[in-house]
Amino acid sequence: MIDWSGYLSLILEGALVTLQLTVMGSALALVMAFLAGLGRLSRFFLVRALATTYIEFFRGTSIFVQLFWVYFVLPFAGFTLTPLQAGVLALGLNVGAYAAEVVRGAVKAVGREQTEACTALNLSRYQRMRHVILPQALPLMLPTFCNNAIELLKGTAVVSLISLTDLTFQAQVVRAQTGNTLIPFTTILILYFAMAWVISVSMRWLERRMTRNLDGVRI
Amino acid sequence: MEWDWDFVWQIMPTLLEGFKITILATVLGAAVAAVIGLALAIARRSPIAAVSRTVGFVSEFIRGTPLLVQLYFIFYVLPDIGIRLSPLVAGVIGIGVHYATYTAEVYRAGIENVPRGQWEAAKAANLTTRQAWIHVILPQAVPPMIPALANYFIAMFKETPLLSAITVLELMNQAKSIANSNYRYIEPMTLVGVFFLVVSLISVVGLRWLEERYARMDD
Amino acid sequence: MASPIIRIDNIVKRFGPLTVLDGLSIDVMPGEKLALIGPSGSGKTTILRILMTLETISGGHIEVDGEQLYHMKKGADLVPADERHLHRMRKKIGMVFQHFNLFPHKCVLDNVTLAPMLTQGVTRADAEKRAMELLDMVGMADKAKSVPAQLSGGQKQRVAIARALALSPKIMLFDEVTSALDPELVEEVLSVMKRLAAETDMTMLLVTHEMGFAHDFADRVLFFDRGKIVEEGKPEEIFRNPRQERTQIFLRKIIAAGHRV
Amino acid sequence: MASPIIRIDNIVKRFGPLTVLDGLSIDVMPGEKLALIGPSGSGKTTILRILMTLETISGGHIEVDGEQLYHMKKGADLVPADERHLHRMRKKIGMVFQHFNLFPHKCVLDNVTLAPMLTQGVTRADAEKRAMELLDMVGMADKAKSVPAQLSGGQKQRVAIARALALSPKIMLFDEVTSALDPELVEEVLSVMKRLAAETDMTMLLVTHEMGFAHDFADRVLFFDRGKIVEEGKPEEIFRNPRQERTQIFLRKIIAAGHRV
Amino acid sequence: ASAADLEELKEQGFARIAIANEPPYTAVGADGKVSGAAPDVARVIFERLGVKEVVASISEYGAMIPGLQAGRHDAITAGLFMKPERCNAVAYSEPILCDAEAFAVKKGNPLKLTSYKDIADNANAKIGAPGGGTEEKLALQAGVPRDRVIVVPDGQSGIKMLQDGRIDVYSLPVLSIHDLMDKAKDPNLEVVAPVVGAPVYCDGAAFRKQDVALRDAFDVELKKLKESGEFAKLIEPYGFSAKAAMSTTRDKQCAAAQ
Ligand SMILES: Nc1ncnc2c1ncn2[C@@H]1O[C@H](COP(=O)(O)OP(=O)(O)OP(=O)(O)O)[C@@H](O)[C@H]1O
Ligand SMILES: Nc1ncnc2c1ncn2[C@@H]1O[C@H](COP(=O)(O)OP(=O)(O)OP(=O)(O)O)[C@@H](O)[C@H]1O
Ligand SMILES: [Mg+2]
Ligand SMILES: [Mg+2]
Repeated sequence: MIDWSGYLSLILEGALVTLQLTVMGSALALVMAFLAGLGRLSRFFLVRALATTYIEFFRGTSIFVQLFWVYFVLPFAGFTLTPLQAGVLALGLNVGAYAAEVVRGAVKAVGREQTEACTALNLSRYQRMRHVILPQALPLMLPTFCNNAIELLKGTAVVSLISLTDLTFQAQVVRAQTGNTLIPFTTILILYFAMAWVISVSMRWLERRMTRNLDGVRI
Repeated sequence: MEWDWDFVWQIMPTLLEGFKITILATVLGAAVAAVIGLALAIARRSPIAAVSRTVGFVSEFIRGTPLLVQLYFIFYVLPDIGIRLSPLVAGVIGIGVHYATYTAEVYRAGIENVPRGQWEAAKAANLTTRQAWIHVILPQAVPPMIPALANYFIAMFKETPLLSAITVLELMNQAKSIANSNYRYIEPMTLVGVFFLVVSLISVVGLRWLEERYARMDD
Repeated sequence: MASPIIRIDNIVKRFGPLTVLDGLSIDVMPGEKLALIGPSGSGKTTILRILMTLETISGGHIEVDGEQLYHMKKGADLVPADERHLHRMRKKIGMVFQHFNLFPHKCVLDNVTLAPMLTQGVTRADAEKRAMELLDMVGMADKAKSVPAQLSGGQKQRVAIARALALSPKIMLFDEVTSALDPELVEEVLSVMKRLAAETDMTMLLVTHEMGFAHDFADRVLFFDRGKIVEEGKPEEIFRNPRQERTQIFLRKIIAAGHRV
Repeated sequence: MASPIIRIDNIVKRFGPLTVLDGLSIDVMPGEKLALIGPSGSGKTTILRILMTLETISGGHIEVDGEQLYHMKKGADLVPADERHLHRMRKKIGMVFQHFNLFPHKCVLDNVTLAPMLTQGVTRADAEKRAMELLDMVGMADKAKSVPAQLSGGQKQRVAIARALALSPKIMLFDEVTSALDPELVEEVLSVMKRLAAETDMTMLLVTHEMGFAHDFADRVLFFDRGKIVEEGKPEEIFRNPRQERTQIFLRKIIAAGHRV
Repeated sequence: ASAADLEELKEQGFARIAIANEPPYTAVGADGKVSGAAPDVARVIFERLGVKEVVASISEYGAMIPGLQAGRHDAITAGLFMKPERCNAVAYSEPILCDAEAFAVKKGNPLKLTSYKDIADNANAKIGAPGGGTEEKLALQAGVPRDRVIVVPDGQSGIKMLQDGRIDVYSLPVLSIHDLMDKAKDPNLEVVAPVVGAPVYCDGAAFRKQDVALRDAFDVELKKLKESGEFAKLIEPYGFSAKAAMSTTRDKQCAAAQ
C-alpha cells in the first residue's frame, strides 16, 4: 500500500521550497527592476549602458542557460552557490530584467506634462522622481509586476533541473517511488494554480489601494 | 576546466541539428498560439456567460501553472485517455496553447484599444457588425498588436528547452546529451547561451523595426 | 400640417442609478433645424446618441419617419427592435461627432465611400463620383487622397460631415462639431454647416455651445437642464428674452466668458 | 525708466528642420501684462516654454531680472547654464498650463504645498497657511482635501494657478489656461485672473484665444505669426485697428466663429 | 574546485553525495528519508570514517559528474557504473553494486530484441535510456543511430513511454527494471534479462580526481565492510549480489570495455 499522505507531505515540502524561491526571487527581481529600469533612464551614458546590457543579456538568453551557468559554470570561477541561492539568483536576475522594462515604461507613461509641471515648480530631479513620478508610476506597474511574479513562480519549476527539491522535483520523486503519474502531477498543478491565484488576488488588492485616489484619472 | 575550441567545432554540427528543431518547434508553436489565441479572445467576448467564464477560467489556469508540468501532462497522462502525440507534436501543442492564453490578451487589448468612437462611427454609417469588424476595427486593431505578438514569439523561442523534458531533441537536449557523454558542461551550455543571445539580439532589432513600422496610428 | 418626422415620447434614460433623461418628449417637423443648448451633463449628447441608436433606452417610445425606432411590430405586439430593424432605421439618420471619428486607416475618399458601397450596394465608381461632389461641397476635394492624420481638425470635421451626408439620411445629428477645434478653425466648419442648412431640406438636430451659431442656424432652440427641457422657442426669444432663470444664468455665464450671442 | 525684467534677444528655436522662432526679440517691463495672440502653430507656446526652461534654445540670449537665463558667467566667458543655474533662475518664474498638470495622486492642498516645502524649505505649517490663503483667493479653500479627479476643469485650473503662485515668482506665464475648459467654466478662471492682474504687480505673459479677455487683461498685445511678431500695440489699437493684413484676417476669422472682441 | 579533505568533512560533520532517482539503487521513503543500496553503503562507510552524516541530493545522471567536478558533491553513490571514460573523469572506489543490463519490452517481445545489436539491426526499433547513462552508451556503441536512442528523463517515464508505444524497449540495469515492473503491475510488459552480450557492470563511489586520498580512505573501510560480511547484509535485501562485487576490482572494471 502506498503511503499517500507521506508522499503528499513530501510534495508540500516542495511547495515550501517553491514558495521560498518565489518570494526571494521576487524580492531580488524587484530590486533589479528598479535599479536597471531607472538606470536606463539615467542621464549618464555609462549607467544607461550598464543597465541596457544587463536587461538585454538576461532577456536575451534563456532562463535554462542562465541556470546552468549559475549552477555549473560559476563554481569554476570560484563561486559555489547552494541550489537555492543559484535558483534565486538566476530567477531574480532573469525576471528582474523583464520587470526593469516595466519600470521604465511606467515612468515614461506618467507623461511629459507632469515632468514639466515639476520643472515649472522648480523641483529637482530627485524630488520629481520621488514625489511626483514614482507615486503615479507605481500603480501602473503593479498589474505587470503581478504577471512577472506569476512568471517567476512558474519559472521555479525549471529549477528542478538543477536538483532543487521544489514542487515539480518532488512530484518527480514521488512519481518514481510510487509509479503513479496522475496524482503527483495533478496535485502540483493545483498547488501552482493556488499560489498564482494568491499572487493575483493580493496584487489586485494592492492596486486598488494605490489607485483609490486616482479614480477616473486614467481610463 | 579549460575552454576547448576543438571540442567546440566537434560538437557544432550536433548543436545545429538541435537548433533546427528548436526553430521548427517555435514556428509551429507560434502558429498554434496565434490561431488558438484568437479563438480564446473571441470566446471570452461571448455574450453567453457560461462560455466566457469557462474560457476565462481555463486560460487563467493554463497561465498560472508551469509549462513544464503541462508538458509532462500532455506527454505522459494524455495517452491514458487514448491521445498519444509524438514528442514534437505534444511540445508544439503544449507551448502553443500555453502561449495562446497570452496572445489572447494581446488580441483583446488590441481590439479594446480601438476607440469606442470608431464603433459608433461604424454604426452611424450603418455598417453591420461584421462589416464594422472587417473594415473598421480589425484593420486598426491588428497593426499595433504585431510588436506584442512578436514579443511572445521570442519568449516561446526561449522556452523551447522545456521540450527536452518530453524527449524532443532540440538545442538544449542535444547540448545536454553532449555534456552527458563527454562530462563537459561548459562548452555546450555556453554555446547554447550564445545561440539564444544571438537570435534574441537579432530579434530585438527586428522588434524595434516592427514597433516603428506599426506604431499606433494617431487620429 | 405635416406630421413630425421625429416623435420622442416620454423617454427615460438611466445609467445605473443616474437618471439622465427623465420623461423627455420632443416633436421635430420635417426640414426643421433644431438647436439643443444647455449646461454640461444636461443630456444633450445622450438624446442624440439615442436617436442614432448608440444607446438603449430605459423607457418611452421614439418614432422616426412614421416607424418605431426601438420597437417593432410583431403581429399585434410591439416588441423590442432586433438588429435588422435597427439597421433599417439607421438608414434614415446620420451623425457627426465631436471628435470626428474618422477611420484613421483609410484616406479621405475611402472614408466617404466605405458606407455607401457596403450598405447601399453602390458601385465604387458611383460612390466616388458622389463622394467627390460632397468633398467639393465641404471644400475638401483636393485632399481626397490624404489620410486623416495629415488633416487639421477643421478639415477632419468637414470630411466627417461629407461622410455622414454620403448616405443621404433624412435626419442629421451634429454633436458639438466645433468644440474640439482650434478657434481659428471653427469658422470653416460652421460656414459649411450654414450652407448645408440653407440648401437642403434635411431635418437637423444640433448640439452646440456656439450661441451665435445656434442663433443663426436654428428654427427652434431647446434649452436643456438635468435631462429636461426648461425652455424652448425661436432663437430670438430664447437669446434675447429668456423667461426661465436657469436659462438667464447660463447665458450670462457664456457671455461673460467672451462668446458673442 | 526702469529696465526690462525680461529681455528676449534675437532668439532662434528649431525643432529638427523646422524653425519655429526666427530671431525673436521682446522686452517686458516689470509689472507689465502682456498678451500673446496669433494663429495655431505660430510659436506662442514655444516662447513661454523657453522662458520656463522647458525647451532649449538654438540661438540668442535671454535675460531675466538682470541675469542670463540660458547662460552663465564663468570668469569672463558666457557659457551654457548648468542645472544649478537653471534651478536658481526658475525661482523667478511660474507657469500655468493649458491642461492644468495637477498631481493626480495628491490632494489640492498638497499640490499647492509640495513645491514650497521641497524647494524653499518652508515648514508644513507655514506652507499650509499660505496655501489656504491662495486657495481662498481662487475660491477653492473648501476643496483643499479633494483630489484633482473630483474637480471640474475650471476648479482644477484655479488650483493650478494657486500652485504656481505659492512659489511667489516675479513672473507668471499662462498658456491658454481656459481653452481646455467647458465654455460655462471659462468665466470662473478668467475672473480669478482678472483679479490677480489688478491686485499684484507681478509681470505676466498670457497666451490666449479669448480676444475679449486679452483686451481687458493686457497692457500690450503681441500678434505672432510663424515665429515672428507681426504687430504689437495697446489692445485697443490691435483689436480695433489692426494695421497688418495678417492680423485683420485672423481677427475676422475669430469673430466669425462667434467670439466677442 | 578545491579538494575535499577527510578532515574537513569530519569537521563539518557531513558529506554531500549525489544519488539518482532510481530504485533500488536509491529510494526515498514517504517520510522523505533517503535509503536504497548505494546511499546505505555510503552512509555506513562515511560514519566509520568519522563523518556523521551524508546529505543526499537527487540528481540527473548526466549532471552528476559535472556536479562533482563543480564541487557540488563530495561523492557520487548512484549506481553510476564504471566505464573507461568515467574512470578518466572521476576517481572510483572499489566496486560496490553490480548488475547486468535488462530490457523492458512489450509482452512476448514482438520485435525479438535480446541485445543492443538487435536494436541496431531493426530499423524500426526505438530504445529508451537515461541520458548520460550506461545504457545510452551501449546502444550507441552497438550502432543504434542517435535518433532511435530516446533520452528518457526517468524510469517512470520510460515505462510509460513503453506502454504508450513511443519506444519499443526500455533499458536499465536488471534490478531497476524489476523494481519498475513491480510498481507498474502491467501484464502487457515483460523483462528480458540479462541483455545478451552486455557485460555486468559495477558501480563504485565516485570522487573527484584530486580527492584520491579521500577515495583511498573510503576504500579501506569498504574492504573491511566486505570482509566482515556486513556488506552483504546491507545490499542483498535490495537484490544486489555481494559476491559479484567482491569478485571483481576497479582496475578490471575500468579496463573492461577497452
Ligand atoms: N456611458 C455613460 N455611463 C454613465 N453615465 C453617463 C454615460 N454617458 C453619459 N453619462 C452621464 O449622463 C449625463 C448626461 O451626459 P451627456 O453627455 O448627455 O451631457 P451633455 O449635455 O452632452 O454634456 P456636455 O455639454 O458636457 O457634452 C452626464 O451626467 C454624464 O455623466
Ligand atoms: N517638441 C516639438 N517637436 C517638433 N515640433 C514642435 C514641438 N513643439 C512645437 N513644435 C512646432 O512648433 C510650432 C510652434 O508651436 P507652438 O506650440 O509654439 O504654437 P502655438 O502658437 O502655441 O500654437 P497653438 O495656438 O496651437 O497652441 C508648431 O509648428 C509645432 O508643430
Ligand atoms: Mg455632450
Ligand atoms: Mg500653444
